[in-house]
Amino acid sequence: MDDTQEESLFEAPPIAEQERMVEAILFASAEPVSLREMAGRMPHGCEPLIAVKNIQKRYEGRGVSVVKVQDAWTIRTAPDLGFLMQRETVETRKLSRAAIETLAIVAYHQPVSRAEIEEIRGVAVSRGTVDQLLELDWIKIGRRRQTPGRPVTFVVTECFLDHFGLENARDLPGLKELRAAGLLENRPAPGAEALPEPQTDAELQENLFDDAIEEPEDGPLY
Amino acid sequence: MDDTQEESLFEAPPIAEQERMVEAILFASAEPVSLREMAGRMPHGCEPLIAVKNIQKRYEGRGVSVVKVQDAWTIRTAPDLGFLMQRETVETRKLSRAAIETLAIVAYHQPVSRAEIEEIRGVAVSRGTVDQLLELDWIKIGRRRQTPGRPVTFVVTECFLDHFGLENARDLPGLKELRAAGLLENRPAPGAEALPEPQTDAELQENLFDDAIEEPEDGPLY
Amino acid sequence: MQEELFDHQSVAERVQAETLIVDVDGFEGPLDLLLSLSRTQKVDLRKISVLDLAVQYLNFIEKARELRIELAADYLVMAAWLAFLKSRLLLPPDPTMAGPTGDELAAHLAFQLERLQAMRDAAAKLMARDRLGRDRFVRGVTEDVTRRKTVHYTANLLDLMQGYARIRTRDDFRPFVMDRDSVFTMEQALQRMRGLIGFSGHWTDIVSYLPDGWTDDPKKRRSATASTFAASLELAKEGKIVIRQDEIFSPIQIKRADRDG
Repeated sequence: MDDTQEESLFEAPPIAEQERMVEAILFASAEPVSLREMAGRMPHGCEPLIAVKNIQKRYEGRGVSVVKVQDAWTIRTAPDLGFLMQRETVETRKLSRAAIETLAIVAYHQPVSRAEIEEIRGVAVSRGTVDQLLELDWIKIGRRRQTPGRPVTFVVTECFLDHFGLENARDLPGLKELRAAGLLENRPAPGAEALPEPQTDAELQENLFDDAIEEPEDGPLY
Repeated sequence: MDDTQEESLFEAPPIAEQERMVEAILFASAEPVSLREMAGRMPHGCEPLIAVKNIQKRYEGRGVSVVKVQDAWTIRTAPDLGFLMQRETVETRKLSRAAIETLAIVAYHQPVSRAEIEEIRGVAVSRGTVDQLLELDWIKIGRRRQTPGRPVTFVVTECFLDHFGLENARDLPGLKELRAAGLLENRPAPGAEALPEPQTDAELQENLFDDAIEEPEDGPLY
Repeated sequence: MQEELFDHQSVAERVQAETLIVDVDGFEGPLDLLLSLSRTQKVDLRKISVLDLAVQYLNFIEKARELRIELAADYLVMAAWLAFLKSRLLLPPDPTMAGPTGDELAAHLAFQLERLQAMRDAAAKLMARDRLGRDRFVRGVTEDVTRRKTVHYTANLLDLMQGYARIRTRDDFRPFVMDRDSVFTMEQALQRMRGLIGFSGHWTDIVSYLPDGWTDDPKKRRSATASTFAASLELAKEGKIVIRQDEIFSPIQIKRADRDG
C-alpha cells in the first residue's frame, strides 16, 4: 500500500483503475461515501468525481444504479426491481427455546407423544409450540401409540432433515459427542455417581441415548 | 408483482431483463444466493443460470466480481482492492496454530473424524479448537462414519469456501498434488490395528468430497 | 552416546537444541517435536534418517529430564516407542520375531511426518488466500425492506444439540417412559411362567415361553428373553423347575421339577 501511495505522488492510476476502486468502495460501504472520503482512501492524485460519474453511466439501465444522496454516493437497487426483494423481506427469528427443546426431543426420541415430551422436558408443552413446529414442517404426526388413550406421536420430517443437513435422524450427534464438543457440562449425573469409571458413565449415557432413538439393534435391556 | 407473474405465465422476460434482476438480487445480499432462490424470486420462466453467467462475464476485471460458492452465487470485491477497505476490515480473532491445522485437516481430509485428526497431528484435539471452528461456521458436523462407534465426522461449510474464496472443496490449493503424493491416504500404522478405520483406500477416496454417497444402514443384530 | 552426538554438533546446532529444550511447551505433541528435530537434518523429509531422528529425540528427552523439565506422558510414550524402533533398526532382523520390521515402522513414521508437514503447508496456503473481510469484501448495504411478509424461524444443528444437551444435563439420564413399552419386566415373566409351568412335564425350549407379540420386534424379544430367563432362574431357585443347556449357546430348556425328584 505504501508503495502504491508513493508511486502515486508521481502518477495517479489510470481512470479505469480508479473506476474499479470506486466501484469496490461503493459496493462494500454500509453508508453512502463522500468524494472526500473516496479521495482519502484512494491513492493520491485520483479523481473520484470523474470515476464515480463514469461508474454511474456504466450502471445506467442496469439492475442497480449509482445514486447521489446529498453529498455522498451509493449503489441502490433499480427502483423497478424492488419486487425482487420481497422474499428477502422475511424476518428471521431464532426459534424459541421451548420450540428448540421440543424439536430436539422429537428428533432424538421419535416417535414421541406429547406426554413423553413433557416428561422429558419436565414442563408442559404449549400447543403453540407444537403447532409452530408443525407449521414449519419440521415435525409431523406419526402413528398412534398402541397404549391406552392411543396418543398421537410426533416424528421429524424430510424437511427437518433437509434444513439441518442430516441424512436421517440417526446422524444426530450422541451425548458423548455433545460432551466432546463442549455442549454438555461434565457435571456427573446424580444417579451415575456410584459408577467407578467416567468411561463407563459415558458409555451408559450413550447407550441410553442410542436406545432412545429407536434403533432396531441392540440397546440395553434395562 | 402479481401482474409480472401473471404475465410471465405466457412469456419470460428477455434475458437482458433477467440479468438486471440477478444483478439486483446479488447486490442486495451479503450471502451467496442459490439459483433456486433466484428462480423463486424471479418471474416464472426465467433462467437465472444463464443470466448469472452473463453477469459474471460482464464484471470480469471490474472492481467487484461475481463468484460461485458451491451452488450459490455472490458478488465480492476484487482481492487486489482490499487495501481500500480498511474501514470494512473485520478483525478476526487470531486462530491458534492448532485451530489452523485442524481446519486444514478437515478441509483436505473431509469427512474426517476427531480420531483421524488426532492421528494426523499426533496430539489430542482440544475441545476449544473444534468449538472455535464450529462457531466460525467454517466446519460442521458431517455424516457418521459407518465404523465401530459410528464416530461423527467433520466437513467444511459453504461459509468456509466463501471466506477462502473457493468455489468448492475440490479447489483447495495443492489438493491434487497432495493426493498424488499419497498424503491424503488414511494409511494405518504397520502391524497396528489400533485405529478403528477399516475403510479401504478406495472407499475413502470415494468418500472424499462426495456428499451424495449412500451409506449402508446398519443391519439389525437379530 | 549423547555426549558423542553433541560433540558432532556445531555451536549453532547446540544453541538450537538448547532452544528446543527451553521451548518444550511450545510443541504441539511429540510428532511436532519430531518434525522440528527433523529440520536439523536439512534434507527432504522423504530422505530423512529415521534412525538419526530417533536418536535426536531420545537425546532431547534425556536433556529435558536432566533439566528437570516435566514432560507430558505422550512424549515419554513416543520416546519408548522410538527406543524400540531404534533397536529394531540397529539389530539384524530376527526371523522368529513377528510384527512389522523396523524399516516398515520407520517408513510409517516418515510418512506421518511428511503428512503433518504437508498439512502445515496446506494450512499456510489456505490462510494466505484472499480472505473475506480482509482482502475481499461483502456488500455493505443489503436490502432491508420493512414490509415483512413472513416470519422465518431459524435454528441450526448447534441450537438443536445445545437444546438437547440442556435438557439432558438438567434431569440427568432418567430412564424414559417409552422404554417401558418394550420392556417385559421380570415380575411379568414370573407371573406368566408360574401360570404355565404346571403344564410342562417335558423339556421345552425356554423360547416357547415368550409371550405373544414379543417375538418379532428385536428389542421386545430381547427384553422378553432376558426376563423369561431371569424368571426361570428364580423358579429354579424356588425348586419349581429344572433347567438344562447341552452346550454353550445351545437352546436352554426347562421342565417342571417333579416333587419327588
